[in-house]
Amino acid sequence: MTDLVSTIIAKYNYWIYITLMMIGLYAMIAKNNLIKKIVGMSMFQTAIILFYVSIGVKKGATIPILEYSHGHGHDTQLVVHAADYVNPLPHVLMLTAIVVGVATLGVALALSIRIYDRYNTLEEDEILTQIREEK
Amino acid sequence: METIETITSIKPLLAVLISLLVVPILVSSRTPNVREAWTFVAAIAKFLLVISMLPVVLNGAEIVYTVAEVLPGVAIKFRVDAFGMLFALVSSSLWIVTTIYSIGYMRGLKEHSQTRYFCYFALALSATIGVAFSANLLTMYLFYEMLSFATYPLVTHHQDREARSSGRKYLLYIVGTSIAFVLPAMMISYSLAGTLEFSGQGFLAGTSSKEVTILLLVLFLFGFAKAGIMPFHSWLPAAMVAPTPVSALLHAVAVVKVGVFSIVRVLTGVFGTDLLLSLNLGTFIVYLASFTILVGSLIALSQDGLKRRLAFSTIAQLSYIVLGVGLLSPKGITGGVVHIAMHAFGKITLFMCAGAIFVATGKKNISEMVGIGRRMPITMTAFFIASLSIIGLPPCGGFLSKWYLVLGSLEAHQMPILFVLLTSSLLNAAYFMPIVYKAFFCTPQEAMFENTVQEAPLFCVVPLVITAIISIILFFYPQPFFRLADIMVRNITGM
Amino acid sequence: MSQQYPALLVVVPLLSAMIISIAGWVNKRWCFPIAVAALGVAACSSVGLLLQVLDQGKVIYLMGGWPPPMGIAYYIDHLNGLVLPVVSIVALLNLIAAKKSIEQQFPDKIGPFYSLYVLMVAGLLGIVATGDAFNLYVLLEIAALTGYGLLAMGEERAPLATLNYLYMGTIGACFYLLGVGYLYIVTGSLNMVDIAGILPDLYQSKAVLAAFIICMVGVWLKMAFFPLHAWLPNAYTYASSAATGLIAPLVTKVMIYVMIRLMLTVFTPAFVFSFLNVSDAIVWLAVIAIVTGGVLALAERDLKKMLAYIIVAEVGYMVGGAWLGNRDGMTGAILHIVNDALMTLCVFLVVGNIVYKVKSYAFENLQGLFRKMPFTMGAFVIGAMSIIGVPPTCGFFSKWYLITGAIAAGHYAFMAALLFSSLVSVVLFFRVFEICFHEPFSDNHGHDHHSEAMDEAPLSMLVPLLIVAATLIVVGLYTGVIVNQIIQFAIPASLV
Amino acid sequence: MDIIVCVLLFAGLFFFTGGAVGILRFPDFYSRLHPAGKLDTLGSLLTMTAFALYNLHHFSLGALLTSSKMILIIVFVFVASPTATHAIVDAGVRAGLEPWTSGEKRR
Amino acid sequence: MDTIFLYSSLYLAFLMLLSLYRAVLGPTVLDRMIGVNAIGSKTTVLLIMIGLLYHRVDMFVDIALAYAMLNFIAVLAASRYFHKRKGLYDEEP
Amino acid sequence: MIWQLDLAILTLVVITGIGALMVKDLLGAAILFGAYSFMMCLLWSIMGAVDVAFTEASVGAGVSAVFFVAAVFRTTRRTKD
Amino acid sequence: MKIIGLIISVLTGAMLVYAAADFPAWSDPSSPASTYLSPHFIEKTMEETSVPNIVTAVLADYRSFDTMFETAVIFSAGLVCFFLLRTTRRKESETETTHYRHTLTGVTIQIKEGHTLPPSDEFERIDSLWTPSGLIIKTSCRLLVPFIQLFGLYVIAHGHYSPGGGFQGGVILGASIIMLAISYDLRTIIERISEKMVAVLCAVGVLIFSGTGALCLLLGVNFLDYNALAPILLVDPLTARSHAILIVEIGVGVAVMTTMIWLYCNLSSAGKYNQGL
Repeated sequence: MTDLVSTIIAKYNYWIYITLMMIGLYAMIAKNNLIKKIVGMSMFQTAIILFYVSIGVKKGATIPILEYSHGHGHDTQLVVHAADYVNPLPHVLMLTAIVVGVATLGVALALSIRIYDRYNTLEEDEILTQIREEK
Repeated sequence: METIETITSIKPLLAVLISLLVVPILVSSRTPNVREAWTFVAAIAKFLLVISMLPVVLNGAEIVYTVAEVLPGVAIKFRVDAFGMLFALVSSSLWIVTTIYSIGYMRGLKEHSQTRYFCYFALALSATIGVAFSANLLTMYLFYEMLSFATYPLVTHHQDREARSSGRKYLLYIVGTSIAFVLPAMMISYSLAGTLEFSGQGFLAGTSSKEVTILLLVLFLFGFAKAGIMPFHSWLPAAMVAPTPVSALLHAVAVVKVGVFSIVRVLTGVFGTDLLLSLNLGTFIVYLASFTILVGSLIALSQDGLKRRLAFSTIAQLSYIVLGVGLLSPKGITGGVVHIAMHAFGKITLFMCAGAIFVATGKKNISEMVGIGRRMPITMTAFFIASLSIIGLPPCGGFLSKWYLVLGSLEAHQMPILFVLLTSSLLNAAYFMPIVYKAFFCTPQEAMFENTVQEAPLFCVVPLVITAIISIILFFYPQPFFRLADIMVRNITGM
Repeated sequence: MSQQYPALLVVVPLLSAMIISIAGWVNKRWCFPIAVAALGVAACSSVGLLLQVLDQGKVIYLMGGWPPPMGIAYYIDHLNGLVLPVVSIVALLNLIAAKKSIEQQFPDKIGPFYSLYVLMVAGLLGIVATGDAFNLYVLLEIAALTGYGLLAMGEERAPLATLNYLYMGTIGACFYLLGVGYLYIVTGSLNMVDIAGILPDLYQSKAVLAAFIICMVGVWLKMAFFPLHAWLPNAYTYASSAATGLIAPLVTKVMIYVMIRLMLTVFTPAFVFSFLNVSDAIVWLAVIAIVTGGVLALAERDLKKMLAYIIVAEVGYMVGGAWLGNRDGMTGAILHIVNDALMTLCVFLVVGNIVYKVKSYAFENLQGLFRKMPFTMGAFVIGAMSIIGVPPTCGFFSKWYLITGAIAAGHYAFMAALLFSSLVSVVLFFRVFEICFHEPFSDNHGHDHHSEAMDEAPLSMLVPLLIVAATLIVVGLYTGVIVNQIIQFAIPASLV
Repeated sequence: MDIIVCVLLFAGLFFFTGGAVGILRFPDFYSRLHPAGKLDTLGSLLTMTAFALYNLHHFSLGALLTSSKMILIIVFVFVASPTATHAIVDAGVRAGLEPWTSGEKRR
Repeated sequence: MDTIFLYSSLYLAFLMLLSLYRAVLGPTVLDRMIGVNAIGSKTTVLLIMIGLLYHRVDMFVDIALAYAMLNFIAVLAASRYFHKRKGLYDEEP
Repeated sequence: MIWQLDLAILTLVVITGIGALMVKDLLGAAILFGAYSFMMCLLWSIMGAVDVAFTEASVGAGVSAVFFVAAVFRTTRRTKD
Repeated sequence: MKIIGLIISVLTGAMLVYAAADFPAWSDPSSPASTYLSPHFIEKTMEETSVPNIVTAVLADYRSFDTMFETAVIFSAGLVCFFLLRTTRRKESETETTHYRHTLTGVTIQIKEGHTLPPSDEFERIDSLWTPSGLIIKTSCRLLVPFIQLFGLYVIAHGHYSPGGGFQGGVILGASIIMLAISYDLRTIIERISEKMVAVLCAVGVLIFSGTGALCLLLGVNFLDYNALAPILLVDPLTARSHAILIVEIGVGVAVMTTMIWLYCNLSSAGKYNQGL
């Protein structure tokens, strides 16, 4: 029992990321409103970012910016220990992923505006009904 | 087994390509005369190319040309051997005749889209020669499919509803079986033997179990549905909606003979007679063929449309060839192979006659042809000669091949087959002779013909006279075909 | 310059996409030449790369000069060396062919269209060339985003279909990203070759298994593999013909390349085929994909949607072939990437020409096309033959390898599905040919058909089409060379 | 020094608490704006000041810069927060929301 | 001191929960806006606190500053919506 | 990494996320999505990912919420779920 | 659909949970991710690029190729939105009506297309859904915007030493312009920053980035290998890297800023560019 609890605690971030991701995925599949789906999509993406950032975390480490004192320039050779700093690589990757997320968001919203112009609704079932009636 | 001398030459490729190359010229030519002149030139050139290779083959050598190696161990490759030569000879020579006939027929009926017609005709001939000269199964399959697709526009030439439904049926049977049966059979053979090259003794021997061999045999037999073995025969009557020259060349010579040719090639070049004999599969083939012969002939009896009757006759006659090879005895094979030629010349005459009658009178049904022999004596005489050939009576070529078949069945100790052959000959007579009888000896009812009915145009009549005469000549001078058949039999039996 | 090919391949299209975008605001006439020049450079460098690879084996290009695990490296081996020229040449041909229809359809947005087009090609080329798992994701997204833009500008229903594609595509890309994350968490590396080196010790790890499954599902979503194919037909049908001409041949094929790359390089055949025991199930899925694709295509009454469903079936071919787990199947799958890209391009260019002239692709409006556009239809016949699998067109040979692989693997259902698909294709295409061949039936069953004048598409659309059609046959004839010289080396020796 | 910081911090937290409770408990939109607008701003002011002071503990040029940035944040909040509150009220009025009067049902 | 900051930050998180109640369940959109605005102002403070906990506050202050500036825009945009679109709940089709 | 705060904020994130999806009003969803970004920003900074937090702050607070509102402004607020 | 969605998400979630059991524990310093690649970045960044912010160094140097495409992604998002939404030709049924307000009396007049306004300075053009301008909002925004922009520039320039960089700074700059557009109206912004300029700058931003890389390529080294820029920047190779990162960040900033404006203008006016939020 304690084993299970400790597993749950030790990977709390991972469980939450899975939860968030599944909420997003569920919203993308099950929601009827196009904008709601976009919200779900953004959540889905953020969950993955959460996952990546969680990978980078290191116990007892600080943010990945070297302690750098102004004015001394390159003269002082700093001794940097990898264990002191959080893993920077996932952060880099996730910066890119966030940007991709914003870009996708913009395009998705543009598309939904186009759809609204045409069908005057954002509910998927209503749009499909309209399409069927047109035929 | 003796080694066969091989000569590398580009001639087979040229023979295949020449009708292909002429297509752009046909498309771009402005006047019908120029177009038909080119067709004619191509036909003659093709025939000459084929003839030029004849001496080499008659000397027992083979001509080989590899175009490209497309798969490991499998190339697109041409090989001219005796059997292919025989078939190429028949089809290329008949193209010339049919071209003449087509000109007459198409102009006589003022058909539309004549350019298209001639183009696809040329394409189909390319494919036919390609099948004849192919050195392996893949090349054969290639040209077999090409032929299927090239003839589709010819079958549906009239572009009406009937043509469309017949075209569908045609494609369904021909392409469907080739993809569903031949292709997997070919793949299985390849994976078993690692090669697809036809060889005298077949390449499958010793590589597969009996069950697989039987499976392959069935797949190949039914897969080449162009041969019209029952139950995959019903495309043939349906395809009779095509213009008569098409029926004549393609459904008496090119298409159906390609089917039979392919079956024979596969039986001899892939399985090999020894394998079939050792597994006693010949009997199966023979009975299958006998069934088709008898049923086909019986159905032919009940048909009123002349072309349909001829079509069913064709179905029956094609199985003679399969039967001959299925006997697996040298005489039987010789008979079957020579029957390709004999039947071709006979049947094409019959179709041309049917076409000539249609051009002259517009009649399609036998019941409407009472007394027609008096109006069109030349046509009907040719018809009479050709039907004698088909029935297998002297002095026509058909007699010889049938004779060999009978000998072959005796040689193979297949007494029932003898009866099948005799019965079917009787049936042949029963469905042809009444036509001739009615045409010459019955008086037509009144107003059946308009008074102006005369012989068909010259372009129509000349070809059928030529082929009828050839049918007779072949009785007296069948040597080239028998020589080729002999060489082939020697190759495959190793004697 | 020759050692810079991998960079030129991607960077020249990227730079020129920007320049085109600017040119679109200055002078629209410059857009097209710049785009053609950019793709021409890309095509030349991809061919140059292929020759280099044939000459000296693997080519490695370090972006920014950083050695592989730190920086991003491009690995060009025989596999992507083969796919790169296909992508760039297909894109170039379609660009030339689509010029007229772009000008007809988007007269005031020429600049953005060409810019997106070239950018998308840059993305696709990058996906194929890159050796970094995360870089692939970024490029995937760039190809996807530009693709959404290109696809959505079509008919009235295009935005909705594209939005659905966007949802699915985003899920797919995110799944891929997640899978890369799983790999990263257990290996600590993002470089494909590097990961492959670390993985063998970790085969037992559930995380690696999950990474594999997630990556595969993501990639399948993007390539519209069977249960996940629902977005594809609508998205491809309602888009403009210029866009489908690029996207339909390339996107699914590139995704299949990614799948094969993941299977062969990242997870290695030892893991995929020996350790996991799922090949059978996936080949069965592929069988279902092929059959469903064919059957659904039968139900369609317009040309473009029918072709879209055929793409679904073709995806089944390649996935099934890759998962057969033997050399022949894999060869067939790789060969089919090339062939299918070409033949899909061929048929979609035909559709483009038809739409340009007839303004419709519904079956009932295609009557008499053989007379009206003989050359276009001739190319269509060749393309169709290739899809059906008739020798000597190239489609036959990849099918041949796939079937050989199926026989070798003892997977006869897959063989049957391939044959079934060929039969269905015959029915599909001859239904179209029949309609195009016959003109409207007149009541008098006569021989005097009113002859319509020939009304062929303009030369700039026709010439690329005919080149593609000829290529179909040429590639078919050179299959032996392609397999022996290139594909043979693309498959690791461990895969028997 | 620490004591001042703590006092300021706790005072800030106190106001934040008030704001949160107010947002939670007040009956209608307009009344809720009061705690949200005022108390949060004040809470920010106090806590930020506390942090700025705490940051100056180890005095250096960089720390001064940081502290001044915090002051800048306060200035910002002091400009932005009322404006935001104003905008929200404006929106409420335009949207036609009636103010709550005592005895009505809570909204 | 760190402990104090830690617990006050946890307390702030609790207060955010209270605001969140209004944001999620608030009957009108405007109530949600109030809630979110309140969360925003607490977030700014929290960011600084995290910085203090990391002992790298100079790195976090930029984020907080940017945050304070930009949080404003979203609220402005949302309220601007009501300037142009009448009706609180649904709009007339 | 401050794990106590991490847990607290993670819980808030999930609540906000569910809330954003449950709200029967698109404008409300947009606003709550903004709040979701705030939480995420906090979360990143708690985990030491300052650059990611900065990006999320500027994007989530400044831009993506505005985009949502703009899109809702141009379409409709109505939603059935 | 709801049930399908539920099943799919639960199944996926179950699989992920199952796989997560094999992860190294959260925040474990000895996990492969923390020990394999990242120590190199953390320890060598300073000597190889002389940028203390490791994230910036990795982003703009080690993995700058990713970042270049990230910029291209942003650019393509702007372009796609423009491509999809921008309508230059109206539907035939709609005739454009412009609204004007007489500043002295507050009378609003509508002018149909084809008619012209009496020549007078007393009319100002307004949106169709006009609301009296909020003086408070306008003023405070006008007050804040310069500071925000200044801060944005600072973030771009200071990315080497603190969190921030081209992307964040660009977004802040863009957001400040959006703020102006919200508090005034869209036309005010479009009059000052024309659409053409936005679009061109957006492309120019990406061009700066990829052009820097291409310049390296022209100078004979690999793409994006900033060392080669040392002779041009007149510094030693190490500093050249640092400077090149700054150049690149500026490119990103320009691209992101303009894209954000572009996206906002297109989204909020639904591509008509007449009136926005």
